[in-house]
Amino acid sequence: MKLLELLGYYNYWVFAIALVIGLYAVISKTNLIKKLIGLSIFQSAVFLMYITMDKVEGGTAPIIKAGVEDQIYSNPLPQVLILTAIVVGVSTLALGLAIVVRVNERYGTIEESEILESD
Amino acid sequence: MDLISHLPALQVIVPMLSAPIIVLLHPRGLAWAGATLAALVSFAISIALAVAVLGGETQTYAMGGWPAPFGIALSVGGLSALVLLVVTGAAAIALLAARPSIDQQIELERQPMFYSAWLLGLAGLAGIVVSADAFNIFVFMEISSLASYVLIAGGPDRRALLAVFKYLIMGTIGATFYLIGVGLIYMMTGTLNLADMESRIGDVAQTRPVLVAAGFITIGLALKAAVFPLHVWLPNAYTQAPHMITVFLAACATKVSIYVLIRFDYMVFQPTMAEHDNQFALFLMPLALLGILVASAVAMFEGNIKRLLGTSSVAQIGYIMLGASFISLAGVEASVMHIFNHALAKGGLFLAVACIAYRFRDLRIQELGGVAKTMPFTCAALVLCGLSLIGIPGTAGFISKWLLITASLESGPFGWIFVAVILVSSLMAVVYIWRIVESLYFGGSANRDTVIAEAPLQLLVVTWIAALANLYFGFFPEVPLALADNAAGVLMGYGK
Amino acid sequence: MIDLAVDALSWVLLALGGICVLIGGVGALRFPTFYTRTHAASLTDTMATLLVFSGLMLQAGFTLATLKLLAIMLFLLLTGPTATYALANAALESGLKPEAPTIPGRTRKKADS
Amino acid sequence: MIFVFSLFLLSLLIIIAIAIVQAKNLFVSVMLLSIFSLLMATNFFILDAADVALTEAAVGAGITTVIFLSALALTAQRERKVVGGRTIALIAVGVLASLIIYATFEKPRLGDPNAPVHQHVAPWYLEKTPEYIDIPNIVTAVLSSYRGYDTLGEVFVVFTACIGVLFILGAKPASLRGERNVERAGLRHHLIPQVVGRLLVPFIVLFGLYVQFHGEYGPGGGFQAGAIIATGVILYALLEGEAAALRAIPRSVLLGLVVGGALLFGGVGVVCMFMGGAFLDYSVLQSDPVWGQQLGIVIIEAGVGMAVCGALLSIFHAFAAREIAQ
Repeated sequence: MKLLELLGYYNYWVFAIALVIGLYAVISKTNLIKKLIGLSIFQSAVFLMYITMDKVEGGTAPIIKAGVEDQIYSNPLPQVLILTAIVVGVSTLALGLAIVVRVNERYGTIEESEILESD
Repeated sequence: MDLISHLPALQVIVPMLSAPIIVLLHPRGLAWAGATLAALVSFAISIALAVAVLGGETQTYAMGGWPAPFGIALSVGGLSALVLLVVTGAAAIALLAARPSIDQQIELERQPMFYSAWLLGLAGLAGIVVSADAFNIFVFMEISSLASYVLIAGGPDRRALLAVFKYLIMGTIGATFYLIGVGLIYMMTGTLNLADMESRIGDVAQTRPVLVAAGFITIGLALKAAVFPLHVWLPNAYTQAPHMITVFLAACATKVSIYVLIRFDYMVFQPTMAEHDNQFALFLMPLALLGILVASAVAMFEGNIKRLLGTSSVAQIGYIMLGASFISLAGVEASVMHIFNHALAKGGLFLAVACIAYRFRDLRIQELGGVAKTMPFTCAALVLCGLSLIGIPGTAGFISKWLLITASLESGPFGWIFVAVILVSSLMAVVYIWRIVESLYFGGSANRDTVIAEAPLQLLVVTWIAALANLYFGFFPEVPLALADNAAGVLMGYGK
Repeated sequence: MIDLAVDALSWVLLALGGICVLIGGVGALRFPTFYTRTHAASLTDTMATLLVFSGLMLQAGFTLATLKLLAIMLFLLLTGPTATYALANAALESGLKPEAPTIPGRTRKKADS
Repeated sequence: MIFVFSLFLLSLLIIIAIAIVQAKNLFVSVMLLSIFSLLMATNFFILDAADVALTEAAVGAGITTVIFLSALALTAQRERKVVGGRTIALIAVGVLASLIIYATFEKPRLGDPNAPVHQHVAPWYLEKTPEYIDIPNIVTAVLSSYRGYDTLGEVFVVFTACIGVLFILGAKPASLRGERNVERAGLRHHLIPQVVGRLLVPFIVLFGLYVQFHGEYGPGGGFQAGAIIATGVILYALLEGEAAALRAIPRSVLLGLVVGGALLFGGVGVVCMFMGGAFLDYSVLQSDPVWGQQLGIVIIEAGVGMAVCGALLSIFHAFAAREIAQ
């Protein structure tokens, strides 16, 4: 039982580890696209944290079934928030990639170190 | 419902819904006219809102008609009204003057999208300020951030792209940190509404998730607000942006993040967290002091005039943080006043720089020798705003510096240290403003073959409006003071 | 009685499908060349899909879910092999020749046929 | 059983995340990222979030990958070796990870019904939705009515990204258009994918429409539908060449969809204001408030679908046009 309870936190640990893996890529990689890939992992991890909150034991997706009484439904609110956040994430990514494409056109490279040298 | 009660919602949706229409306005100048009109209307709305809340009451609005913790609520109090004035005012002023400068820097066929992004930036910032819902703030933060990435990427130099990429990475990390913090608080309280959060956080205030959430939110917003030492993206972004965008963003973008930070730290965390004082005293205050000193010192040695002013912004953000970290009525009031006054001074300075940049492409200080001979009016406005930035009596900057010094002296036995820091950094401000002035007025004029004349009338008139506003609010600071006083009362009233 | 038989059949199908996936996975890891690996992996696309979905449909009975499962199965049966083909074709176009490798310790009997 | 499965999936998530960061070939990284998103979607589904799973699969695994690949086609495929700077990054993220894990031990356990999130606001939604809005999918109800203002904001985030990409990459099609060799026009010389793809495109669009209009009853809604329809059109563009896709849906139509969708959503809000309610208060649209809510939700979901579909396709075409110009 103790172990099971501890495993109840496993989602949060995965969130933490995926988050820092993404952040590590953003900080330490010099390739601009790799940075954006890291950013994408970083954001996805946060989605996991929110969605973990909405789960209820014995619950189901919050779509009300007609005629079924006493059904437990999971929490709809974090789902709504993450729907929004996913779209925000892809928008940021598209903009970032557009900038990277332009950087590549103007500098001829997408390695940060080489760009800094050429300025 | 009458029009007055709709004002908080209109504040956001007027610029937001104008943006898609602007994209379609292709004939020359129409996009600019439409955007300016929308910005002026929202400026008028914010004035009406400021008048409505001047007496100290708060205007709330239930989006979709749903009651507060279930739907999204908007609320406008003294603090929000003042920040709204700054945001919409900066947008309106900058857009009014923008056309000559933007025509020079952005190709005609890309202009409708550019102005549309500008309005979205305005809508995003206004949306953050009026919102009373933690997640809604995130959504509008992203609108304003994405819009400002687009605007800065309009800068003609290829270095603009790199600056904006860095800003995008930093901004997204900041926003995601904020999102994590909000998620943790939501996990412990079950609500997203700020007022509801405040009343429910008391029971769980000492739990680890809430403490970690406070850390995430503070770091995330500090990144967005360019608080020292998280400011590295700011000088580059401001230097490389199109000149009129620098006017707009320097005047209001970082201030809105500070506004959210203050709101969170004073209204959500303050009443319940015993460690709150320590959080400020141990972390934010030293950072504020370091920021003031280091950034002022760096600004003294910057070569590019825009970069110099951008670095000086980091120091000014330090002043705002310093005032907030006293956790006293006077301190918060000084802080709020400085948000307003710094926007006036820095906006005016960057407008003057935009005037100069219209005629001179190279903005390194030593290249600008003797500009004052050909552009006397522009340079006079620049000097006036510079004096306000330094804090000379009679200008707006003096009011907030004076309030800040008073608050420092009241803050306890070590108050004189803060006063010393403020005075030293003001001296440094004298030095870096003087470097510009010296070059403009007394520098040897280089050989220039092109015809150099005064900036276009449109730019010049608006620049002078901003410069005179610095004087006006130096002599008659009653309205912003009343709003700041009201704001400080509300913010501190929650704690005590 | 009928119910039991249907249930048993569906479990057999599911188990067989699972085995196909497993074989496909092992093959994709253990086979020597690109084309042989693709060949092994394509087992999951076709046979496994067919078996697993048939099993699931039997479990679901005559409901809307069965219809949906049928639609998904058809979709997978269309796209899976197409993707495998596209993959192999791309490899061929980029110059990877489908040659049988020489496995050490064995002699190939009809190398030229 | 499902618990063990979810442990397995979550561990796989971490392994793939590490593989993404380690891979030196950016193409490999992007494909792994797509798998990462798909796994994430599966996890969401196990956690009872069907709508989010659908969105993550369509947007995260589908659209994101397409955009990444089109950007990769314009830049470099391989990453250079990084020298130095790793230790500081490792220390920083290590501290962050321990901080978050430190916080977890006082969090409510996974699935704890007594957690504050299940006690305060959420039960109200579950309880009152049948009375006020009367649609089965609570997520759609919260998304488009209770928190409709957030969704409006989100549509404008997509709109901003769309005009941002068009602004940065230049809205005008490149001058080299028209004289491309036929070789590069999509997959014309690949018979099998083309035949199968042609067969699938109408069904993908049909499924998108189903997701759009079934969003009140099952998982789905404007965002998912917009993303799915966009995927269908992108598939068409890959098969027949970008020019054919643009002939079918020209740029001006796409821009019209984006602008129209955003304005439709906002317009509904403004109409509500004129009819005496608050902004986005759909109850006033009809004499019966419940009908009004349902009408409002259908209209704004349509607006969302239009805007998202148009924006994603505009972004795709902006990248693809660059590719041809080079």
